[in-house]
Amino acid sequence: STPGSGSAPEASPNTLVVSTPTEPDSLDPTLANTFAARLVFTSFCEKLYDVDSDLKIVPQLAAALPRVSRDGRTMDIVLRRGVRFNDGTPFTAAAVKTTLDRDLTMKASARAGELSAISRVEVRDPTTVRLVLKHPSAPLLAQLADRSGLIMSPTALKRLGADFGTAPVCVGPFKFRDRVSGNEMDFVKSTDYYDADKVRLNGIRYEFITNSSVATANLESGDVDAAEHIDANDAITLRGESGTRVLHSDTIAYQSISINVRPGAGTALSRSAGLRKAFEMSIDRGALNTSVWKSQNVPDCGPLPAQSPLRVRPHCTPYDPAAARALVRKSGVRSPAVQLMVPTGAATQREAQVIQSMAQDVGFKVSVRPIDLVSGLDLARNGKFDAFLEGWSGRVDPDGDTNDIITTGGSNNFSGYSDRTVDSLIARAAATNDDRQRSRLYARAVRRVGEQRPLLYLYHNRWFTGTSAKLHGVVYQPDGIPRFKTAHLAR
Amino acid sequence: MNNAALENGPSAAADPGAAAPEPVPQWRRTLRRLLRRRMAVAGAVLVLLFLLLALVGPLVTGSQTRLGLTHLLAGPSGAHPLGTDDLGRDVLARITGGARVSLLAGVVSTALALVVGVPLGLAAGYYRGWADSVLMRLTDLVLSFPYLVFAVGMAAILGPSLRNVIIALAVAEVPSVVRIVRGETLVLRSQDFVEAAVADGARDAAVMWREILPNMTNTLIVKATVAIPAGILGEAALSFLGLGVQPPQASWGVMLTSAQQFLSQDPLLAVFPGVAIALTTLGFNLLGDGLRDVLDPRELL
Amino acid sequence: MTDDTPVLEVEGLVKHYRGRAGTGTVRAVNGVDLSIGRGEILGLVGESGSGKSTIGRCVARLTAPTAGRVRLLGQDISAMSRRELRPLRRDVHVVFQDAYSSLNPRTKIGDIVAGPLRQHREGDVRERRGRAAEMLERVGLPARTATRYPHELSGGQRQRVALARALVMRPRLVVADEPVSALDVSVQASILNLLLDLRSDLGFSCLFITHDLSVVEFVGDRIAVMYLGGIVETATRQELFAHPQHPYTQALLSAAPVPDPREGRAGRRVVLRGDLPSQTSRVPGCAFHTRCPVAVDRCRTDAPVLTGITAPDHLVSCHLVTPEAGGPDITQGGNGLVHHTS
Amino acid sequence: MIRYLLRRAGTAVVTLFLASIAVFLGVRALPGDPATVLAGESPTPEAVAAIRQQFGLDQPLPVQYLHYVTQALEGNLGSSTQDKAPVTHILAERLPVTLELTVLAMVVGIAVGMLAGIVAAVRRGTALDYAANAFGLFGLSIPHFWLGLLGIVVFSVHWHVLPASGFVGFADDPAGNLERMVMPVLVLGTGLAAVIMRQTRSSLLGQLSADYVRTARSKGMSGLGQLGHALRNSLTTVTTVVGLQLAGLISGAVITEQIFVIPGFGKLIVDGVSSRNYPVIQGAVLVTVTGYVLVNLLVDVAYAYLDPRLRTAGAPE
Amino acid sequence: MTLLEVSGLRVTYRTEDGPVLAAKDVSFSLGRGEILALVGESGCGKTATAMAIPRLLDDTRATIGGSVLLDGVELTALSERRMRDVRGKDISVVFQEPMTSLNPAFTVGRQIGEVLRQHTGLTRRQVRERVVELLDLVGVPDARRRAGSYPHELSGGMRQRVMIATAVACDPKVLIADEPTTALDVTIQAGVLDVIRDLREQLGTAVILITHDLGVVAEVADRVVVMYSGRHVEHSPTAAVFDRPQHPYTIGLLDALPARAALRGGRRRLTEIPGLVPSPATDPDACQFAPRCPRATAECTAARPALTGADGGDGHLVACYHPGPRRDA
Ligand SMILES: Nc1ncnc2c1ncn2[C@@H]1O[C@H](COP(=O)(O)OP(=O)(O)OP(=O)(O)O)[C@@H](O)[C@H]1O
Ligand SMILES: Nc1ncnc2c1ncn2[C@@H]1O[C@H](COP(=O)(O)OP(=O)(O)OP(=O)(O)O)[C@@H](O)[C@H]1O
Ligand SMILES: [Mg+2]
Ligand SMILES: [Mg+2]
Repeated sequence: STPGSGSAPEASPNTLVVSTPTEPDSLDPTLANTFAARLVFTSFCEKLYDVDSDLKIVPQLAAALPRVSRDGRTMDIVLRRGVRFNDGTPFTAAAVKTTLDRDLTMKASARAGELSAISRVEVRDPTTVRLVLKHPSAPLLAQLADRSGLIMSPTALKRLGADFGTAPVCVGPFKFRDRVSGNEMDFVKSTDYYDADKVRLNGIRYEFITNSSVATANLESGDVDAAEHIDANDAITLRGESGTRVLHSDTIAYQSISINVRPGAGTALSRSAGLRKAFEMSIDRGALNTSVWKSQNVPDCGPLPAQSPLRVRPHCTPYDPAAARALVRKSGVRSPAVQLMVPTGAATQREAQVIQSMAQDVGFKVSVRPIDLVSGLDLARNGKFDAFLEGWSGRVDPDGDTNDIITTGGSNNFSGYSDRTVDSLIARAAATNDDRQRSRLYARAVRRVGEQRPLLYLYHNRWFTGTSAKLHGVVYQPDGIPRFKTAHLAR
Repeated sequence: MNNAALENGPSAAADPGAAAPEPVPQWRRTLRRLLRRRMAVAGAVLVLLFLLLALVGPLVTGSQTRLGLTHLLAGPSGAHPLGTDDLGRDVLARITGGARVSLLAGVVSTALALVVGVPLGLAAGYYRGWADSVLMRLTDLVLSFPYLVFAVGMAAILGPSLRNVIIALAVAEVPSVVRIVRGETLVLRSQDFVEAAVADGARDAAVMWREILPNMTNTLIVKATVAIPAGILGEAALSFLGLGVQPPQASWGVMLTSAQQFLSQDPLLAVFPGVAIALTTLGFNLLGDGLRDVLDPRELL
Repeated sequence: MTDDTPVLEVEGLVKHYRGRAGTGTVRAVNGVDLSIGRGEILGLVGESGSGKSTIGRCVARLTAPTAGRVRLLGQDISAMSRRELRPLRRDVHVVFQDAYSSLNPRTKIGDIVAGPLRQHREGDVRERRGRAAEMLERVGLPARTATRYPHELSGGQRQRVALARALVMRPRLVVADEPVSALDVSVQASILNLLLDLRSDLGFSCLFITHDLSVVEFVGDRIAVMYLGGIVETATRQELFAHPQHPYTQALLSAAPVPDPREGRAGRRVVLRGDLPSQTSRVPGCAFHTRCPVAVDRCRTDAPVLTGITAPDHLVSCHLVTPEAGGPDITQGGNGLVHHTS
Repeated sequence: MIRYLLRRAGTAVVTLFLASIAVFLGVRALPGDPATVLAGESPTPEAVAAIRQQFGLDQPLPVQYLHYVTQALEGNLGSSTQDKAPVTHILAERLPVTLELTVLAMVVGIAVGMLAGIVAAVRRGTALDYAANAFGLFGLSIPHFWLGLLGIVVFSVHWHVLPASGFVGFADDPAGNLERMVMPVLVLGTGLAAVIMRQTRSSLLGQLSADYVRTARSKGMSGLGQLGHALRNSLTTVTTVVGLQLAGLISGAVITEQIFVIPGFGKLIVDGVSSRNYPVIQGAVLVTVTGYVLVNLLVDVAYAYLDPRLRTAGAPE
Repeated sequence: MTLLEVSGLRVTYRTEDGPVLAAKDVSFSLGRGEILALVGESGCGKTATAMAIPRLLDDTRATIGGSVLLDGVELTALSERRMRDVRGKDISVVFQEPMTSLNPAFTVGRQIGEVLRQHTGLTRRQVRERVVELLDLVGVPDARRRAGSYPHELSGGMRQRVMIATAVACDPKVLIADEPTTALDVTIQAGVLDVIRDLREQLGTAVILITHDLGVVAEVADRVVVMYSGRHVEHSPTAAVFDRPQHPYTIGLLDALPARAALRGGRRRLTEIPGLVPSPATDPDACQFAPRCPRATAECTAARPALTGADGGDGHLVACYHPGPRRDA
């Protein structure tokens, strides 16, 4: 078939067309890794739990929040009744066990790490699953509200095995129909869905349009109904137009600069905490936000999102060019060089140029090195960089925003930062379910990172989804993912 | 020119040894004929204008990287004759800076391609044989890769930068240089004066360097006037795709990329760099057309 | 080397060109013998494509012969490498037909003439310049010509430059490939005069290639007639023009227009049918039999050899030549003959 | 002539073989690999190793290449690392798009270019000639991606007469497909038309001053008759140029597809590079190169047809 | 009974380096069935003169002056459309280069047929038959098959015969042959010259034969026009030019011939004409040959000599103040 086949606009008038900037990888919940995949899962694959607009975890396929034993070693999850997968298979405790076991054991599973606290999964009765844990784990519930909570149809799993991702079947408002590599994905309304009365669309199609302004133009011309994750500039343009609206979400995603602090890095910033401080002081987060992001982001100095109940307001290093200049002078290094690596992309490059200009004002010599994201990640993980401006999509539980990023040897610890104290603070926070204690522990870890500066947090992102004025009922959560379950197009 | 030169040559009647009283050097004649072509002169003026812009412009227009976060996307004004861009930088200064990048990319990539391609083409055409066959297959190979695909790959491998763009453009240009030089060499090689040099006992290198090469300077000049604008367009295209020069340095392609984001807010931002590219390449093309008419109409591509 | 060693001896020279895809091998020269004595001018005539230039190129070793021997001053050069040849290049030089294309348009006349001296590392720059200027004057060009470029000279002047360049090393042999064919008669006259003058002054030998019978009659001491890659007849000038024996030689002589109305109209002309046959296929028997007006059966099967039949220095390769009668009378032939007595 | 074509086919095969090696090594020279992409935001070494093994990336390069080539000869180009779809399938989906774009652009380019070139040559020195020349220079000097941007500004943003981007299959919605193709095709066709116009003009001018045209004139033939003679001989050079321009056209398509978001080969390759989708890049580039080589083979056939000297004799070099 | 009357013909080429006067005041006439030779050295304006007659010069680059009367019709005044009917029908041309003068892309039969289709109402089939006849007439063997050949499949001599067949296809009154045999070998040349002579005999065609080969002139021409630097310096019946050349240039030309040298007793010395041909751009009011002329006097450089009758009558004209036969002979 040619791209776009079967999706002729007039064929099913009530199909929603959404543009999204990146293409998902595999649609197999066990293997999926990208943010883009999380985005489309919401349309066809529900999880045991979900988050609400306050980042509170709420049941989705589960009937209620889990019952956790006193010692925190078992977790009983009661499931919603009368639910069926999109292929008609009944949704049962056995099905949940099949999925979780697959997540835990499958080679190349991307979930195994997230679920590592689980020692085994037991079926108590057809609607109750028990997770037996190796140790108490606070972040586990949040994982079940994320990709690890996606449940797959056992029938489809049996049929497709490792190729489940080519024709995935879950519980969801829409079911998978077709995918045109690099171009689009098609979903149609599911008749098996338990909440089907709320679904008013006949189907939904995701088109991949990398360039934000192109996506915006498509929205304006009516070729798409919603343009997900467009740039602030485009959002502002759209706001002025009559036929369109802009939804936004203050997300849990954040933007930061990782600084290579490996002992052997040999860069000016790696050698001197003072220079790192000067670098941070040179950055006017407010002005940066204004010029690049049209003041749409929320300047911040820590990883935990504003909505998180565990958040303690971090202490921010203020913008102080004079002090920064003094620090640079004191360091004894004449115009210390900084190479700022940024992933290619219009907005990030503009951001990098503003940072460059600001740091240059206090005496740094900044060069910007744009690089494609894959190469950038490769270099960052191998410690072959100086400073790396990039973003993190954010997690509901603070553990997902800290562990693995600022802990020793973490796969996203680009800085090469290694601090016993921080490591232990974060481990302790994960091992308790006491929110007040966790909050305190994270605050201490964030403060310590703030002082040593392997990572400079800049702000939490506000994301925008442009929609046609006819589109209603979209729910845009702080995880940055618009939900189209209840969306409808007004005539 | 063979016959014309022969017939228009000496006119004074004298002994058989007498040459024309005051022969005009060939380059002067060529220049004079070139200057008679209005379009070629217009092209030369454009080229010189942008050359001047690239050389002394930045001294006059001020910094192309200074941000002006208080006046983003401002329209043309006294302070900023062409307005400012999305980061409040002076567009005129950036156009000027871009001229440097563009001309550098066009000229250096062409020069590199010539430096590499000419000896290869000479050797291939002069010696023929298996080395020639191998070389021809390799040029086939490079020619059959769309150069942008090729450059996208190169830039991804080497990382985006002006240097790497120039390398990519040069590599993409080498095959056509090799082919042209080889073709010319094949023709010249069978010319009697080359045979005569061989008969005199000249070494191969001397034959190629002294006899063959000087006779294709016209072709190479014309080739350069075609390759330079192609290089400028190539740099712009690669920069437009984000594979070119690094910010905050300006290049016309980079400017167009960022302008693309503000098409509806500030279309002028997309107009200036585009016009600059078009005028520069137009200049070279006009000049090239003129030179081709004057020097030798053989090569056309 | 004794005084009577020929300057050039060619034995059984064969040159085949490998054709391009789709065409066969071109048998340009098929076993040619010839020799040139000291100070002698051998005129080589024949139709276009008969292989005259190819012989010249093999003699000057601009190309390697396929088979056979070329001896220059007694030394076999037919299989020498380019490096071994280099010293011998002093002794043989070439003058081409098209004086324009035989002079590098980008080089000044002085440098062109001094070129061979430079290749052979003779003297320093000044000395070379001096010898070049001397040579230029010798061919009748003022010394200031040295600073000119070829396109600033007339055709005749260019051919003088080509001669100067060929002679500046004082070679023993000059291969002149149609040196006057591109020139107007008045200019041609001066070049031919010059060549003869220089030969008596400098004493070189010359292989003079041409298709123009009147030129070769004027300039050649001995004449070799070529047809289709082979020599069909060799004799001294007087002998050849007085008693042409080979039917082809006779036809050639009769076809050449004579610039005298009475003479021309009175003579009997023989017009050969057809063109030179293809050189890609081997013709059995005598190469000329396809156009020969007097060919007999034997000519179609047996290839004649070049031998002296009437006299030891008048060689001819024809079955019909007899010691008594000499060559056959082609105007009497029956087949393929167009006869004109207008 | 058969031999000539066979030889051309032989060199084409060599070119393809070299291209397969070049692209195979090229993708592997890219920093990172599919595993870096697929392992996602929080890669574990085990996951990375597993992905590598899954795509055979843990094997030595020669083994990988051999495997790739043997499979490719059986018509299997592997499967996309991104979504496991067979590459042949992906290519089959994209090919019609790029073909439509390039073929339409070529048709426009050839039609406009040749017509303008003929008119310019025949009416040499007149206003028509100047206009055609101006068009030629314009097409040659203007970056076509800029033309695309301007087109979007003018026709989509300002006047709303043409869609900015997007693609609809021709089979699904012929009108919508053509409507969306107008701008990309024009943008892509302009440059080609310019080159062809210039080539046609100059080669026709060359032929018009050839001796045989003078012969035709001496027979009392009209201007049109003389043009017929000259045109036939110009076609050979124009044909060659068209073949050579194809690679340039595909380059242009890369950018054009990027600007107008057309899901063709250009976009496929660029996306493939950024996601390190080895099999897809390899497949797409090889198909592109094959297309180029095939077209040029066709050009050679056309050449032999147009130039009777080739039909009976050897090849031009 | 003059067929063609050329008088005061001037051809000027516009070049980047100024005008080139290729032919200056050339006049001659041609009778039915007559062969007139135009001779002279390279660049003296033979081609320019001949091509001006059927107006085949590129009119964007060359201007023609003077008068050309064909059967009393002034050709220089005809419209291009009317002129097209003259070309190929009344006046036809054979060019020097038989290779490039034929279109490589079409069969020779088609190219001969074109002229028939242009000027006669013959049907396709008749045209085809006539083409074969014509090829036969000019001595192309196996004419029927050869009509389907492409030019590159024919030898030089055959191509030139094809050109001649094209030229005589419509029984022209005047055939202009511009160096028709220069590119050919003597044995081939002899055949082609025979064809031209035969055609004159059979069809009564008048021929203007351009050549620089005096041997060819001697063999076929009835009358000769000798040109020097765009000007017509001597004009006479063929025999007279060779026996009693009057102009010093003609004499020099004849004496420079190696063949004549041999005839004159084989002295190993040829007569040279010193100096160079003047640039065609200049047109001084003087004898252009004077600087090279052994007989030149002050008179020669003061004014241009007119073409006048020489002694001996019989239409022998010469443009010289000191005409007369060779003095040293
Ligand atoms: N380099 C070559 N490759 C292939 N064939 C060649 C080559 N050079 C010459 N020939 C062929 O060899 C034959 C003899 O050529 P050669 O040039 O020796 O003839 P020639 O007698 O000098 O002719 P002309 O009078 O035309 O110069 C011709 O058929 C020619 O086509
Ligand atoms: N197209 C042209 N443009 C300018 N000058 C020309 C052109 N054609 C010929 N000439 C000049 O006109 C003069 C006469 O040329 P023409 O061709 O008539 O000479 P020709 O006698 O036919 O010589 P040849 O024997 O070389 O054919 C020459 O000086 C020549 O340089
Ligand atoms: Mg020769
Ligand atoms: Mg002429």
